[in-house]
Amino acid sequence: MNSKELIARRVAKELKNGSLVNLGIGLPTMVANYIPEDINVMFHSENGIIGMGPTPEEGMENKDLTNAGNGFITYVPGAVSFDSAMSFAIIRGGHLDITVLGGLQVDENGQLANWMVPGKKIPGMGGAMDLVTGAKKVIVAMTHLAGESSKIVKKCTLPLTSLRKVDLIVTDMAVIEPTEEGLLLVERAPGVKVSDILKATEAELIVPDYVPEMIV
Amino acid sequence: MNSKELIARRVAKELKNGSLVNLGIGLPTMVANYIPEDINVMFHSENGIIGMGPTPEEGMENKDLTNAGNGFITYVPGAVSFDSAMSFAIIRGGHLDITVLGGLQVDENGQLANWMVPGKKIPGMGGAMDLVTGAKKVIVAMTHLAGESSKIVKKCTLPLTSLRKVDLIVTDMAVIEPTEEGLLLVERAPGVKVSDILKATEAELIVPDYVPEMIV
Amino acid sequence: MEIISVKDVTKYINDGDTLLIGGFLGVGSPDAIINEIIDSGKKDFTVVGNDTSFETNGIGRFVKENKVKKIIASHIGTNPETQKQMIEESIEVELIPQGTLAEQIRAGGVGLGGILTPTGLGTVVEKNKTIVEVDGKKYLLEKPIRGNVAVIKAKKADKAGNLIYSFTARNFNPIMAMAADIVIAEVEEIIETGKINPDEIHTPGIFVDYIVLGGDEK
Amino acid sequence: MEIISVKDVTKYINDGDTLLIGGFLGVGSPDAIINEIIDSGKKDFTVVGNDTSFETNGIGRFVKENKVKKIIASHIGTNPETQKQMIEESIEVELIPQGTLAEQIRAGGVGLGGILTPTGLGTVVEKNKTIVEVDGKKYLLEKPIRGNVAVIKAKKADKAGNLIYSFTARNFNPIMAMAADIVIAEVEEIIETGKINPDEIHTPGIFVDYIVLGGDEK
Repeated sequence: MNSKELIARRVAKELKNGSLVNLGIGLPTMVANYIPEDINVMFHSENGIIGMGPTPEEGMENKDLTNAGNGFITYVPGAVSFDSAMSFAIIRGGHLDITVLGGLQVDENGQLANWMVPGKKIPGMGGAMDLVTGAKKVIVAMTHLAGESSKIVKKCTLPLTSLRKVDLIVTDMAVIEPTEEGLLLVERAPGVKVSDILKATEAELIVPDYVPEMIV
Repeated sequence: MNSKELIARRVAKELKNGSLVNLGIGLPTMVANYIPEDINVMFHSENGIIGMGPTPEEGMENKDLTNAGNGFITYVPGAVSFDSAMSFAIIRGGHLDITVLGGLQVDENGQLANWMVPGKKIPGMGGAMDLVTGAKKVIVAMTHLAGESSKIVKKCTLPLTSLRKVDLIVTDMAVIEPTEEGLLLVERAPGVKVSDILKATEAELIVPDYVPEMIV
Repeated sequence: MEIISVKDVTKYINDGDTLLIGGFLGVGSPDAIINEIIDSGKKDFTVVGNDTSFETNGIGRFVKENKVKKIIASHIGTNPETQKQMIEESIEVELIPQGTLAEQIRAGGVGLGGILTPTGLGTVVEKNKTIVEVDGKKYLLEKPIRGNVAVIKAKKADKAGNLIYSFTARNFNPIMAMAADIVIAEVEEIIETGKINPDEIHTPGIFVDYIVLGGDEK
Repeated sequence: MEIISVKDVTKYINDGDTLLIGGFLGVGSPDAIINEIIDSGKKDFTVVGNDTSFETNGIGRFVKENKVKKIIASHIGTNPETQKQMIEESIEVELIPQGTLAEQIRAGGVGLGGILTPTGLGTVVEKNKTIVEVDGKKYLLEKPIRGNVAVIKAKKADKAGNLIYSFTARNFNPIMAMAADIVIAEVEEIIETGKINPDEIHTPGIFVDYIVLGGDEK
């Protein structure tokens, strides 16, 4: 299992039956592939649909039916389409149960930076600031390291996405929960030692006596 | 012709082809009966429809198709129904061409009071404040006198509906236009003398040398 | 989303709750649910609605049956009982311009901290409100309105809770569906999920917690 | 409302105008009108849209062809040309959170003086903005956005200008239809007035000034 699959599989376990879920572009999108059989969720896409289904078969694409990454999609029974004001009413009004987003940095306050690298890459925040500020539960899905550098930092050096503390960080090495007291190490990836995680983490972690291995 | 019919007929002449019009309850509603044959307007009703048609024949009523006064209506081809947010988006966003409203008082500033009499009658403002503040053109349709008292006053003593200056006042005695310089007497009702109007008006009027008679 | 009997709606409603109730002079009003709440004996509600209808239907019945502590509405003129109780000071009445009321409820549903509007400026509506100047123009700051429970009426629901309204019976119902902790919708018909074109749905089912089959008229 | 040829759209558009342009990465984008504007040689536009699409379609072509002085959008990452021109300072880019952008355009269309939102608070988005406190919570005051011309795309129009959109091609089009002095809609089909159920119309025709029959793909 590669590290992206590991992260996606672990995040998938956070989804509850009946949840409304928005998956960011890239790694978070992979979460859809690993949802347990007995769990039914509805997918929201910020370009204006609830009830997004899998990629259509070739030749069955509808030019007006896409996800926020410009890929063709299908829809499931019960789907509903709407405009951007309603789409973000859902996100910002507290009606979205879970959003899963990629991250560049998360810090000891649980705050996320994920939308720009000054002077290098300025794609824009898209819906990220709304999602992190408005969703009921925010899960960050990212690799633990960027090259040699830890992405779990003392204080974000990149521009913040929101003041709101995220709810869970899932990496290829660990599951970490931002709490009032700081970042709590909740699980370690299969075969990864607590000492490895500490070495790969710039931020201070709260380490319980027993840190279970992720079940994915 | 009774005075209400006179007022309604004169107001009807203000409607331009293609206008979107909202008529208040009571006298203003009568305006719909006197629209010239060659003029097509669409009627907006704040409870959520554009394209309101005449009262249905008996037995043809639809319980879900009413005007803001709780009367059954029909709809014309091209009609559209919407929620209250959209209905007032139209009014407040400057998309409504004309509103015709009743009045209790209009003063020398052109400001209208039409929604309550403190200690006596407090029905609420309904959509009146939104209509007067937001419509492109506001026409007040009312009798010139309430009993012995002039309704065209120096300064409204009843609570204002809006700070916005109305565009035209049509009464059973006169047509008056609020301007930057004050209330301009534009027309007199058939058979009514300028001196009669001045006697029935508490506010100061600007009286041109020639005041034509209303054509209704 | 769960389909429940009208008898069960009062499980989700408590004395003293703020209720958002759809309808415009009783048109598009969830009458079966209103009657059930009144019969249950629950009371002391703050009711938010466009108007207090007539004494015999919609929100009007709540007032007539003395279930209401406070009314927030744009118009009470069609219900003499509301005026009477207001003068006797047995209920509190807050009058709000209809468009402002719609935007305040919408703001409550879409997560805004407030909206700025010129409506009401320079009138009694501005009493106790903050005036904010933007680019030299003054506006009233109007706060969001939310309820504990929204009680709304739609024409049709599918089993995922997606709603379609009918003509002027739509009115405040769709915005109220976004602005309460619990949303209960009375509908005239429940159809299979997937039978409605996604482009024709007015209220996404994710806003709706409970559906009651109410019937055409009660 | 008037049905016009795509050749006539530029009569209503001037150099330097602020254009609101619908579409999400080119989906639901009025491509026939965009191509016509580009061919006309008009320029120096401020363009408001969700994103700058790709270099080959939607708003992306405006950027590629150097017609744009300023872009107001939530995302420019899919169009390297926008980043390049931004770095060269040949265009100005204002990035706005997508939900805030939607509410600002809506505010422009519905007559609000602004809206209060927590999105962007404590981030670079709050730069030069007023912070308003309501009941102890802080919000950014975001101003309304309006355009001289809105250029939008719908699936169908009737001859009264009533519009229906299709799935995710709806996106910013309906709110832009409310927020400009002139609204030009490109549609794939024009049908007789009265053929659409009033409950199924997404944008009332009163918002629309001109309709262009654009066809499915250009």
